[in-house]
Amino acid sequence: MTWILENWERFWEVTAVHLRLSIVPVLAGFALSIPLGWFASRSAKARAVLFPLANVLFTIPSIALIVITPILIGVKILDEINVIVPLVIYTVALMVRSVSDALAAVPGNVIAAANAMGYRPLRRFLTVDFPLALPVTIAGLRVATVSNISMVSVGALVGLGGYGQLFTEGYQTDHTEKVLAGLIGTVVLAVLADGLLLLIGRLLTPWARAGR
Amino acid sequence: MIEFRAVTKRFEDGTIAVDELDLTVEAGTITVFVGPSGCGKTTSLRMVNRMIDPTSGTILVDGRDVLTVDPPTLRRGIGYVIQQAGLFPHRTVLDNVATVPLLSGWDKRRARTRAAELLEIVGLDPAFGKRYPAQLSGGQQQRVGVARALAADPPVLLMDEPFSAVDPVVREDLQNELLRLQAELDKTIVFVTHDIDEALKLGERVAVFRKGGHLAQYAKPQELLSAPANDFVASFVGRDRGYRTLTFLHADVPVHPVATAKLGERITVADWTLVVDEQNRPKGWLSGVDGEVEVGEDDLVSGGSLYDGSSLRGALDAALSSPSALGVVVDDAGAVTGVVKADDVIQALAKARAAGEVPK
Amino acid sequence: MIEFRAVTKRFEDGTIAVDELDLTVEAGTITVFVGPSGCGKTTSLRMVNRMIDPTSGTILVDGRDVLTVDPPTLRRGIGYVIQQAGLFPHRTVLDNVATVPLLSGWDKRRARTRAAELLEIVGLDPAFGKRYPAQLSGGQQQRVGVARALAADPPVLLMDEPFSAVDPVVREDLQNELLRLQAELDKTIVFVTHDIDEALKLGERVAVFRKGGHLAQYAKPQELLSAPANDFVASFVGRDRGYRTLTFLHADVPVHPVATAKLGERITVADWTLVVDEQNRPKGWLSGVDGEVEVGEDDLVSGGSLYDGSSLRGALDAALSSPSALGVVVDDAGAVTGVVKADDVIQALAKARAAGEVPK
Amino acid sequence: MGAWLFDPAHWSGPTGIPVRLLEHLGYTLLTLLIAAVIAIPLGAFVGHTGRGGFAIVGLSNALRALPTTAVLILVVLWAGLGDFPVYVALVLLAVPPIMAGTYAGVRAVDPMAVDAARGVGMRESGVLLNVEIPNALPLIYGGFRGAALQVVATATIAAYTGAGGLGRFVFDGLALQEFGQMLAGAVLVALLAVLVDLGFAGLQRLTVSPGLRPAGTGGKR
Amino acid sequence: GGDPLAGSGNNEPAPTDTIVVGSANFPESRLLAEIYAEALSAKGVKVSKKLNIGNRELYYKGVQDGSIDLIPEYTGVLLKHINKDATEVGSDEVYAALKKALPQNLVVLDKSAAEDKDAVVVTKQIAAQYSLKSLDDLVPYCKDLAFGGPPEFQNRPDGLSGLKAKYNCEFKEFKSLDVGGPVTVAGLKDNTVQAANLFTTDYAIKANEFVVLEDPKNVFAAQNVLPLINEKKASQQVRDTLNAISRKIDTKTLLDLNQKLAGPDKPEPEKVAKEWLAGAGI
Ligand SMILES: Nc1ncnc2c1ncn2[C@@H]1O[C@H](COP(=O)(O)OP(=O)(O)OP(=O)(O)O)[C@@H](O)[C@H]1O
Ligand SMILES: Nc1ncnc2c1ncn2[C@@H]1O[C@H](COP(=O)(O)OP(=O)(O)OP(=O)(O)O)[C@@H](O)[C@H]1O
Ligand SMILES: [Mg+2]
Ligand SMILES: [Mg+2]
Repeated sequence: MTWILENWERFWEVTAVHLRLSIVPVLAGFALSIPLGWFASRSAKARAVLFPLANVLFTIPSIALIVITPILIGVKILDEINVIVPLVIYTVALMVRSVSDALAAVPGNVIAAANAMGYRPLRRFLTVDFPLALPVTIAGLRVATVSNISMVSVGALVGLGGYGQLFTEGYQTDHTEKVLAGLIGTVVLAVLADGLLLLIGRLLTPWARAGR
Repeated sequence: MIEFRAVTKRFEDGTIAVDELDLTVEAGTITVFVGPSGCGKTTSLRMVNRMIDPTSGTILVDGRDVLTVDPPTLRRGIGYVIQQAGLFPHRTVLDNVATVPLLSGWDKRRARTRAAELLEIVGLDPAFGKRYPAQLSGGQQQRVGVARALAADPPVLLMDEPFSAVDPVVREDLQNELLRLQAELDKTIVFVTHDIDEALKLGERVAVFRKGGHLAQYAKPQELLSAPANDFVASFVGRDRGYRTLTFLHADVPVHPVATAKLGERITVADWTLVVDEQNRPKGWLSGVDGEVEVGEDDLVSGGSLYDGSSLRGALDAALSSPSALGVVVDDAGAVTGVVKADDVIQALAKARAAGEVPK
Repeated sequence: MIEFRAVTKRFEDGTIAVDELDLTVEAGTITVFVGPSGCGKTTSLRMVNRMIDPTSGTILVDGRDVLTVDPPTLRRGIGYVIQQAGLFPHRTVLDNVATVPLLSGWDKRRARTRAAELLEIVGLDPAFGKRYPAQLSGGQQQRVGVARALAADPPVLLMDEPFSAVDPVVREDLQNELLRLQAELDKTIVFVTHDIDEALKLGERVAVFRKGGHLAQYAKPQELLSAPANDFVASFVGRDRGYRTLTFLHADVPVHPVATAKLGERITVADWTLVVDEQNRPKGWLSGVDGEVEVGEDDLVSGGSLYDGSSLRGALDAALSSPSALGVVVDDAGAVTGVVKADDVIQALAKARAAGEVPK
Repeated sequence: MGAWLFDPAHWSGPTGIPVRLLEHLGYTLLTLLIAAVIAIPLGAFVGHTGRGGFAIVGLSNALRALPTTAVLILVVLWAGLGDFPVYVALVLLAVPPIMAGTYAGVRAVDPMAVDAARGVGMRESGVLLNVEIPNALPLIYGGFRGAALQVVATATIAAYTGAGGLGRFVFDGLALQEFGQMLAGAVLVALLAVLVDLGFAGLQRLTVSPGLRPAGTGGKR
Repeated sequence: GGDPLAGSGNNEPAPTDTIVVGSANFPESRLLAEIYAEALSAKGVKVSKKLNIGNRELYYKGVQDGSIDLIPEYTGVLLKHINKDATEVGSDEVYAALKKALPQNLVVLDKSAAEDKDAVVVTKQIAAQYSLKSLDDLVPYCKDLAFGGPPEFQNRPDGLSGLKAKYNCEFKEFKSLDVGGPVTVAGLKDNTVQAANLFTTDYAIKANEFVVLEDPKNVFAAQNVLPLINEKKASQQVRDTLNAISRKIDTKTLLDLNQKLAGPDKPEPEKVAKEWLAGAGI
């Protein structure tokens, strides 16, 4: 802890990087997984393709993905996009299933009621299906966010990792405190983000706690 | 008016849910579809608003073939009350009710005002508007479901076992509420249930379905009771057919005078005497005894059901349930106006039969 | 025998679910707890096998205070049929039924043999034994639930709305099955329902609960009908009390001879004539006409319900539902033995009342 | 990558692909075993009693936040080289999904079935072992298989501390700028993950009661 | 290229007048980068830092594609990186060859006297047991010993292949460890490996009383510290400043600085760099 206090500025700096590197992929991945998850919830064939694919993508070691990405998409080796793209892939791999499950769990009679009242598909999705899928989706998003925050550190391999920097440095100088500082930072960030999402989820789904 | 013309529905797996259905639902009436589980009631209903499309045949709503109308547009003009209400759990009661007006492009304010009115119409305190469905009891949810279906003032209302999830007491309330509403609103209502009592109570006409999607009989309730088309209908309509037939007969039964007494009075009671309170409302019967007695609470034999002039059924039951075999007749204020006898009811029934008032 | 002595249950949130309940369930009878939703029926039932412990008071099962017995041991000796069956989805039907014997240490073989027997007893083909609960219909699941509760041959059976999840037709089957079983097995059964018809049909005695966990009345069904203890019971028991009372009266009604004719016969019909088939089974009524006619199917007025000598209710309904006002009486083979008249039923009722057979 | 992968020289010897595959599998299986022994009882207990659910979800999310590399480094700094730090890091990774799956699974068991279990006279242990766990198995497997995927993918980092496994190819390939080798390593990892998942899917099929299969596959109706 | 998603921060292309200083991901490189950056900004040059960029394979690409402009380097390894077949080992020859080998847009400035070479290191116990002083002494025992080093050491000419070619030393086993970092140190200490690749200025050598084996056949080329810089950014002022630093640094300085970094209070390189600059009067 003393390291954090003594090097507040540096700690703050890596925190900012870490935060950016984890929030961007979460948002992008979440946005991508909504249409994909919707598709999966509708079609068994789509599920049969998307879910195993997500599993396989998820198992590609992050180091490999981070190093290969610039070769594949042709950006500069030190660009943050090299960390962001793999993390987006992981986020989508995690979230497709959550979104699909969440949508599939929307009660059938509610959907039938919406159809019967004359909702057209897009509007129904935006105002009925998706809001009702939110609690489960947000539970998935919490996991994805936390995983992202934890995984960003791998980016230190290419000089980008936020707290990951502290791990490498601490490690090379046999400086446990520095590693701990990064660890604490990561966990605190994750817990805060998790709590924030929990809170947002509650604000967005006031009905979920209505009644008993 | 809703017309089914040779409508058949065969599902992909080969199940024939509805088989060559021909049936006309008159405008402004409640028509009930009744039948055992899986006989195609829901399927028939859902073909009206195109939640399901028929395999063959035509369905006309007010003369227009539903297949020619874009489904969402069609549905906004047809109220649909789904089993267990099917409310949107994520919207307040008020917003649930306002759904269809908003979909049809009303502005928010007007839709909400209308929704609040509707809550009152279905007998809910407007304060419930701010709650979420999960905060309501089953019966209250059903009312919201009805209000929601009524919101755009559609001429046609489809109701699929709307009251099946509530207990019998609440259910009776809801049924009465529906009858009251219909008397005001005069919609064309198709009501699905598998409870024959509910069907007989609510339906101006009842369609009895049997397994495989066949229409076994389509008739007025009293006709189902007195002249079931076949054994299936007879057994489905169940026992007590004769007794139930009385529900639909409103022939006059002679009201006889009855000896009454007030609590605390000293009287001689030769025969059964009806004890009443200050407002002349029945308290119980005093059986005949020798000599003079003071009328006390403890001597009363409590009393049987009361007859308010509604139907022969009520009259007979009042007589049957009374310890004196005399059914107590009361007026709207609950005051005693006389008594009826079972024999008179049976004669009234015979007279009604002779007059052709009981369908054959 | 099960005794509730001043039993009160107050939940942690302050709800008083059962309030000073005093009640004795006789051994070898079916006792029904009935009442509106939330009135404490389930809570009362579950205190018997200690699924819930009372806040105060004592419950004795066959003279032993249940609180002195270790709950799992107690429960193995008390069959419990739960709402919607509550079967174990991961076990086959046979293994579901064998649960309690296995828990009680029977060897597997014996437990399974017993389970297979029980499936037959509750009217299920033993072939169902290998299926999983999800592969059964609702009614079949209920039967398995009953079989499971019976497996260890417990003297006491608790049944909590066991038939509420099935449709009315299946429900009636299950009720009849239960009555048949009980006639054989002679258990002490406590049965919970909120359906008053079910209560009146099954209960040798019925306990009517009202909100707040109060016992409103505890009596034989006919007593509830003819002498409800208060307005709550009267309104809960519902209309038709007088008519229903007849269910419990088996007084003799005079059977009158009736003119019969066979199809194709040429006869003169002065008055209503009952047309029968070769086995003397009723086909329908022919109304009186002038002159000789040939009896043809088309002239028949179909027939009203039949009276098989069961209770005054059946006799009255047969008479009321008959176009001739004459209720057809049939024997076990379905052959006509005569007719009954509504007037006679009413007189029989009066006689029964006078003889004190109708509780006051 | 293909060239590297199909070069017979890479398929033999103590640093060949088969040995690395087995090492990787070894890390994975032992990690999962240890994690299951920790996480299943914990999740099941909390699910059964219903107390501490909020804490379990929070704890498992906090555990998920631990960067595996950092844990690995810390344990190496404290306890030195060897397999121990690898297992610590991987077990910490595997515990949250298994625990969350078990907890959710036990919670999701039909309350009627649980009630019935008590009603027929099962003791609490019996309720948990004979009813709740068997019924929760599909979700337990869900968590377990998720954990397996993650562990297979992450066991790569064992190479970071000089240990074996398929991560060797990834790290060496990275250091040597031999992307063929690195990609081959990554593909082998993904392949192994799929195989391991298939293996557990088979195990799931064998051990989960047919009565719990989604409607339609549970036999004829 | 700019990443529209990443928002502001490190990632915007640096304005042309700013020098982006990079470093490899080991402490000495970071320290040297800090020294360069600090000195330059003291002279009024606009500087931004992008430190800890993995290994040479990565950051060299960064220098090439303009992601960074300046990075501390070592003559020998850099030469080998650019030209795999380079054979020069002497300090001046290497420097000369390096200058020639560099692509157009990159230049190296003056080399310093400070050298941080690869070396084969053993523990005191092993040195005593086999009486080892130089790599020549090791030759008979190579086949019995496990060797630890970074993965890339296996294939490098100034790695295992060099040892084999020049000394005919083939180890029983090679274990991939880290690049002269704590894993390697730990490997030596717990005898997982008996000999390992460390760097001569590593404070761990002194701290653990490891023995650096002499390299009479010069497998390991000279490794003088010098700045590698983007030609366009190498204004005269920048050159002067960096050359002045190179003049002040020798191997002893590096050893002292590394010792400081590894000291019990683990100071940040930035702080150590400032102190040294102040002391050196630059
Ligand atoms: N989508 C479908 N695919 C195949 N068969 C179906 C489908 N929907 C309904 N069925 C079958 O069609 C028949 C009629 O179903 P329907 O839902 O109309 O019955 P119902 O009379 O409403 O029954 P309930 O009283 O149980 O609601 C049943 O046999 C049912 O299994
Ligand atoms: N665990 C509990 N904690 C607090 N209140 C409870 C609890 N269980 C039941 N109650 C309350 O006790 C009352 C009686 O409940 P009980 O389940 O016995 O009713 P019931 O007569 O069986 O109703 P139903 O017909 O709906 O099954 C209700 O008001 C119910 O809300
Ligand atoms: Mg239906
Ligand atoms: Mg209950």
